[in-house]
Amino acid sequence: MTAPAIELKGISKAFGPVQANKDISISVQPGTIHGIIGENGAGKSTLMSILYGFYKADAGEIFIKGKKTLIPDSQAAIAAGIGMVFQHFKLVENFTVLENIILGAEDGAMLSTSLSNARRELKHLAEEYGLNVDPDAVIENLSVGHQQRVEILKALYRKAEILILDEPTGVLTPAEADQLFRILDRLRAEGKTIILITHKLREIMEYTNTVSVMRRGQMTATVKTEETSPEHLAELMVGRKVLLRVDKAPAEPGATVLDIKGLRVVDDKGVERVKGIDLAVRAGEIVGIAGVAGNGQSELLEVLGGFAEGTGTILMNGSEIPLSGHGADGQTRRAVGISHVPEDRQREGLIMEFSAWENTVFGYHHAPEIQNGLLMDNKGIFAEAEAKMERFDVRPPDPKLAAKNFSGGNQQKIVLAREIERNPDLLLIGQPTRGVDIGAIEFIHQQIVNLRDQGKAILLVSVELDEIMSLSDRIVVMFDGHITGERDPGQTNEKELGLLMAGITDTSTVAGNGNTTPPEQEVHANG
Amino acid sequence: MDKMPKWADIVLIPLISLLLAAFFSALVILAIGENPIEALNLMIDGALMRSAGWGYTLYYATNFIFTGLAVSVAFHARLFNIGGEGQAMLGGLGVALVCLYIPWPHWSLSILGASVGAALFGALWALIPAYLQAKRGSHIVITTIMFNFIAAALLNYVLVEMLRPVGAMDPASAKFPDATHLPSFQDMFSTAETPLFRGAPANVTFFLSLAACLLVWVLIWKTRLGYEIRAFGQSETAAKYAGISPVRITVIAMLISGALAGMMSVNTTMGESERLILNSTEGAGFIGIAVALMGRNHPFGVLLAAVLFGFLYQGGAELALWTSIPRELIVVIQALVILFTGALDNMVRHPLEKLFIALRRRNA
Amino acid sequence: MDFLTLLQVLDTSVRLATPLLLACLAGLYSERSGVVDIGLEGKMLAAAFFAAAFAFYSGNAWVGLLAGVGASIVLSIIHGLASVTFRGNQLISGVAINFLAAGMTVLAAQSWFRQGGRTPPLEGAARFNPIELPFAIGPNDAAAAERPLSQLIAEAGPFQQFYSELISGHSILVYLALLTVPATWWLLFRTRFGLRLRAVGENPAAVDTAGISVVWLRYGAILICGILCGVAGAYLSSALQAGFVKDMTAGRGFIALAALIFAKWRPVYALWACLLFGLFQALELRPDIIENLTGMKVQVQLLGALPYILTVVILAGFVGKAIPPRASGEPYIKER
Amino acid sequence: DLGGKFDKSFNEAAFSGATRWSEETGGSFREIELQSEAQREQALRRFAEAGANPIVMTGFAFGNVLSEVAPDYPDTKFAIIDMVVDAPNVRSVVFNEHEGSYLVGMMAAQASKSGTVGFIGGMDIPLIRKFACGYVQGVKAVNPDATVIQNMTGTTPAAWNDPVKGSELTKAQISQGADVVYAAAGGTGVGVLQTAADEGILSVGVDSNQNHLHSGKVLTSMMKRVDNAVYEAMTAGVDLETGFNVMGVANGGIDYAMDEHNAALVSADMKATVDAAKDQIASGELAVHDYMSDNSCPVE
Ligand SMILES: Nc1ncnc2c1ncn2[C@@H]1O[C@H](COP(=O)(O)OP(=O)(O)OP(=O)(O)O)[C@@H](O)[C@H]1O
Ligand SMILES: Nc1ncnc2c1ncn2[C@@H]1O[C@H](COP(=O)(O)OP(=O)(O)OP(=O)(O)O)[C@@H](O)[C@H]1O
Ligand SMILES: [Mg+2]
Ligand SMILES: [Mg+2]
Repeated sequence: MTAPAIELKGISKAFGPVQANKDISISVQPGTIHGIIGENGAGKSTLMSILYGFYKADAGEIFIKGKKTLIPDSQAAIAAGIGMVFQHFKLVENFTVLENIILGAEDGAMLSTSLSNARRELKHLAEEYGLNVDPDAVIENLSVGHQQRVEILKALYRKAEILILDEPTGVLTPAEADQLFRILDRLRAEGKTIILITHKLREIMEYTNTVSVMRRGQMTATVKTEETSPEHLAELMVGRKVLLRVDKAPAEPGATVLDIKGLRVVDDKGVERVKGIDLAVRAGEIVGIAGVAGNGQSELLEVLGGFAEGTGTILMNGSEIPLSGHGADGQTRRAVGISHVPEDRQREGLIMEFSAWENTVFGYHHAPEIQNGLLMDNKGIFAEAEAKMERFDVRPPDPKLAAKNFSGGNQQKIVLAREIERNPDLLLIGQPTRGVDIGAIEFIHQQIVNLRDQGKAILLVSVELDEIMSLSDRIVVMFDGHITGERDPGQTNEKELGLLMAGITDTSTVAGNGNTTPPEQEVHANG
Repeated sequence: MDKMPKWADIVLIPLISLLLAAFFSALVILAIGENPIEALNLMIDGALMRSAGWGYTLYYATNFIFTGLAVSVAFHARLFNIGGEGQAMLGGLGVALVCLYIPWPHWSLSILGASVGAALFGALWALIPAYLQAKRGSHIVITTIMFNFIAAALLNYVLVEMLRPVGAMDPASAKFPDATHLPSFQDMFSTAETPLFRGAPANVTFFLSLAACLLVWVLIWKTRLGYEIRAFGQSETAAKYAGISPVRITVIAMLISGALAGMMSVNTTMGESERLILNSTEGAGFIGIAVALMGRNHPFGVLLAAVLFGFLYQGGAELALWTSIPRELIVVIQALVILFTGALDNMVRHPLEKLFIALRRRNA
Repeated sequence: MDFLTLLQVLDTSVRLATPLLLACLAGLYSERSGVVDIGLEGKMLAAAFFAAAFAFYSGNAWVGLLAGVGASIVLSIIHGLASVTFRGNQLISGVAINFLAAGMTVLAAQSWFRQGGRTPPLEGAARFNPIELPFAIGPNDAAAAERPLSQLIAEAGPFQQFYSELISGHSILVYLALLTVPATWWLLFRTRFGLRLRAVGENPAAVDTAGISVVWLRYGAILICGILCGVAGAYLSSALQAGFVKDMTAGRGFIALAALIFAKWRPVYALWACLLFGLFQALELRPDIIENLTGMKVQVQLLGALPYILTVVILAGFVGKAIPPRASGEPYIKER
Repeated sequence: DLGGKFDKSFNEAAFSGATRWSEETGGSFREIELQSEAQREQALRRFAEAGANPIVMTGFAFGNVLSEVAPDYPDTKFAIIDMVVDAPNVRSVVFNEHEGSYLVGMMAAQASKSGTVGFIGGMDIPLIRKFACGYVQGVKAVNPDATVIQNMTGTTPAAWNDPVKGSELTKAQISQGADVVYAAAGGTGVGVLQTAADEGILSVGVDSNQNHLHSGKVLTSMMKRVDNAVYEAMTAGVDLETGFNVMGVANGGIDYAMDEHNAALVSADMKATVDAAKDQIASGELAVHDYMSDNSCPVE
């Protein structure tokens, strides 16, 4: 065997009191894809950021191609042939693709030469790897998939031999993800080394050569992918057996709870994002909205949740709710029985600086039962928060801890606890498990199904087709602000949904064939 | 898990920062050829060792409590109100109108009326910047600064052209009627045998400011409005998700802030000068920023910091009185206090955090 | 209003716009790099004092300029320590710097000159005197003709009036400030340094992961900011005026910030914005013109408040939601 | 008063009076510049308690405070300048600035070639309007067709200390044709005189004799002998005569300045005309209107 492309020895890193990495050693063979999995907060991103020189390790050594290398900053990592695509892209949003690519890798003090050189090189790379992006496009106008390409191009432009990807598919559509992995395969074939962090065991099983498992800051195992199974990996990660499929009985839909007619939404920039949608959700069913991010699903949820304005008619339990102006806000929505788990828990769902107990009434702070005369009943809220956190298995179960100090999965549990325990008639839920580890996913999915079984209506938006397929009782696909189709999850497949998500409504060639459930539900789709 | 105990955060850090500020102040005093120890003695003697000194210290502190609270309420909504100065000026106008044009039977009623007038006018002056910030996105820091200048011009116009008694030289209003005279500490605590607070301007408004501390504490930490203000201050997007209207909170927080700043004028205009003069605010609006910072935006902290600044002011006056140290020394000391407690506090915090974490590791 | 009056007003505008422009560009560098600086006022003030003091001692305005720039840089470094190194609150640091400069200048002036916080008047080479461009009518011609300069200009043709009144007769620093505009544009949009500077103000993490030091870039910008503020201050005390008096910046740092917002953080717009604010200040000095234009007698108080009122009106009415560099005001915190 | 001790004008005059007294008699005095309004009272009390006698204060802003403090210290004598306070132990000194301004106005009108002269005030307060009104009357007395351009520097105390603005105002007045400007603006006047000298026109100083600031370029100065008032009060010491004291042209409290610095600028004719008016004022023949008497000025 040749010298490992990367060898980490005894890496430790503490953030204040948090020991993010504890004495970690790992070695990665050249020309392989090496997966890293682990719970939220296990320390995966930290470890990779150390390798990339973003953080400095407290202790430990790094060997690149067998040679001990000091990586005090990213400059050194780049020089050592390492490139990294962060989970949250590190792009300058109002710069062009080209400017982002040359940033820090300019040739000379004048921009013009750098830009023209880069343009040439970019064309070359695009042809070689099928990484097409318009060099003059401004980043903020690109889809996430294309932004990610820019990140990869950045690394390749810097001649990276080792490419680290931190949860690259979290925001991609299946088609985009497929394309990404084709590119990764190509890179591997050229002898480049790839490290892949992901929460999706399917990706690990399908694409990696080896996989390392992290838990609570430590490396618990490194195994050959072909010698393991998803169940085994899940157990290594969480420390117990995990149910990887959602266990749910067939739905028993009741009366229509939510009825949307002709909904249109125009965003701040004046772009029409939702272009006339009709959709109904009934009690006791989960309606999943599939679609590539940016096709209007988010805006749909925001209007329903009351923090964006729209036009059209929305009936909630038969009575109309205002879509703009007075009464079109989160408070009023909550008052009519709509709860909302927002897509971005950190920016929307929680006040990160507030303690957990204060967050458990966020949005419901006007509710009469938590008032004590003119003041808020803080004692009562605290006690209730303790109970909620226990029921939802939030770890650590300390209501005094600030929200920012919980891991992503546990933050999501706090939001869910708050929204579900209100016992709403309608639960809006966006990206419930984005970036959440499989242990928490299992729990979250179970809670959603339980709520449905209590006869509540649930509208689910997710870019994870797996999640949509396994949770929904009915799948609606959105493309470009329209609904392009509605399918029964038992009678469709990823291919068909993928076509609908791309706006192709003629799906006869790939239509699903599982026809166990009769098509009894009315069809609202009018793509 | 927090990095260090709470007491370290709220007591130890400000204390060390303050010592640093004091150290650099001493260097400055040395540099201008004076003796820092003597200066400190003089300050302490003049501000704290005599009841009249306390009377001045607390008089200034009253101003700073109001402006400090004003800044901190706005801060909780992440609004940086630099307009306390202008709001206090307008508050003074409110006080003057109430005192001059309403026949009050007794001071106890007039102080209520004057407070309402001050709060109303102060709030009004904060309303426009707040509205512009909320609706038009005009940066509140800039607009409130501009409104300070505009307030000065407006007050000048009103004093010179409208309120100034004919023949009077001063750009000042007429003296308020006697019924609006607020009991000073001297009136309240002096007896024939033991004269206390002789001639000092501290007056009942001090107790009003204490009440304001309490009310602000309840408002911020115990009420829905306070919850919304803090939530909005931490994350505007999350606030929108929760149905908290950014416009409403921006406006309300600024109104409260402006009202508090305006109330300062009850102390200066009604309690001390007993007429409206041009420059009664004297930078207290700006000191409020330092006070709020040092007090960590908590009413109790604001109270302590206000007393500290009151001491600085009074001690500084004594210095100017008995030495040739120019009055600007106090401005420099203020600057150093703001710098070390506000802007450079991480300089103290980071090593302390490391220390506490190391201690904890060793104990564990 | 006749042509000559217009020229005179514009001439005054240019003179008054110069410190605003320098300060505005100073703020531009700082904010483009992600560091908000409301301490422009204080830096200018400190520079004004040190420039005047050293110009007085040395009899040379350039020595004064250097000293002023030095003082301003010292304050810049304090701001850098607070906002970059120790990741403190940038607004607060700015407030502290303003106080510090306000107090220190008077303290130092009193302790050095014992003239109540002012410097002795500067004369001759200790000041930046107006430069007479070739072919312009200037004081020399007036002396030769033994007639007041204003009369000579009044009698000249319109082009000569334009040239002599508006273009010629400013101090070198005015021309320097005007040159700074294209220089800044070029630096920001045509060089590697500019690219990195703009990037660090938008997304410091992108710069960091590209292997560039966020800290040094920001210090670089802060340093340029200090230099420009220093020139602005020196201009105030040794070109526009002949000596330092306390608080002589009189809010110019804040107006410069407003101009920066109005200019949407772009150098060429900054020029226009500052000229506009300069024009407001010039009009304030000419109530006669305002009275002629409006046909009303204008209150002094209103006149005095005019630049501030117009600033608010412009911010509210014309700028709308100005989008600052995205990372400005926030310290770059990697680890907590 | 607020505006600083070394404004080269009002406050400096008071200080030099005190210094003169101390040099001549060897006595010592304490002085304080105030930073805040509340301190006025404090300073008075602290000085009184420390046994200072007499206590001299300059500036009308002390008026209110003094009327409250004076009765508490019956054994201490106070002197206040620019304000009337009615108390048995207070000497109030006020000046007829309008008379002096009238004289320098006459001077300016005679020196002006363009028939346009300027007035630049400090903070816009009645006192300064009083200066302006006297000045305009003097100008018109010589040349009824003359134009007087008037500007106030500002409306806040900062207006006493804004030479940049003073300078720009001067330039603006020059471009409107003014060739003599009178600065009644404290520290701001420094900028006015400087610019006038730079631009080659004449200026008129105020309060102290400012002729020497730009020798040969300052036409004259309106002198308000604050220094004398302070000096006298201090010389009198505890025996200070209390009551109301008007200083005007008649008793030498107000005058215009002639010295070697402006000798070349003032012709014998000019001086004769002004001196004639001075005598008339002194004798009461000529009454200059006082703006403060009715808050208005008969001439513009
Ligand atoms: N910049 C930081 N400052 C302080 N603590 C941090 C920082 N980044 C991470 N942590 C903490 O370090 C621990 C490890 O975090 P890390 O981001 O490496 O986890 P992860 O395995 O990538 O989790 P996820 O699956 O959620 O991405 C967590 O407890 C986290 O709270
Ligand atoms: N700068 C930081 N300071 C403190 N904690 C941090 C910091 N950055 C990240 N964390 C914490 O580290 C953990 C993991 O961070 P990461 O950035 O991977 O996000 P996450 O929680 O996994 O969310 P997601 O992956 O869904 O965006 C979280 O608990 C987060 O709060
Ligand atoms: Mg991670
Ligand atoms: Mg994550």
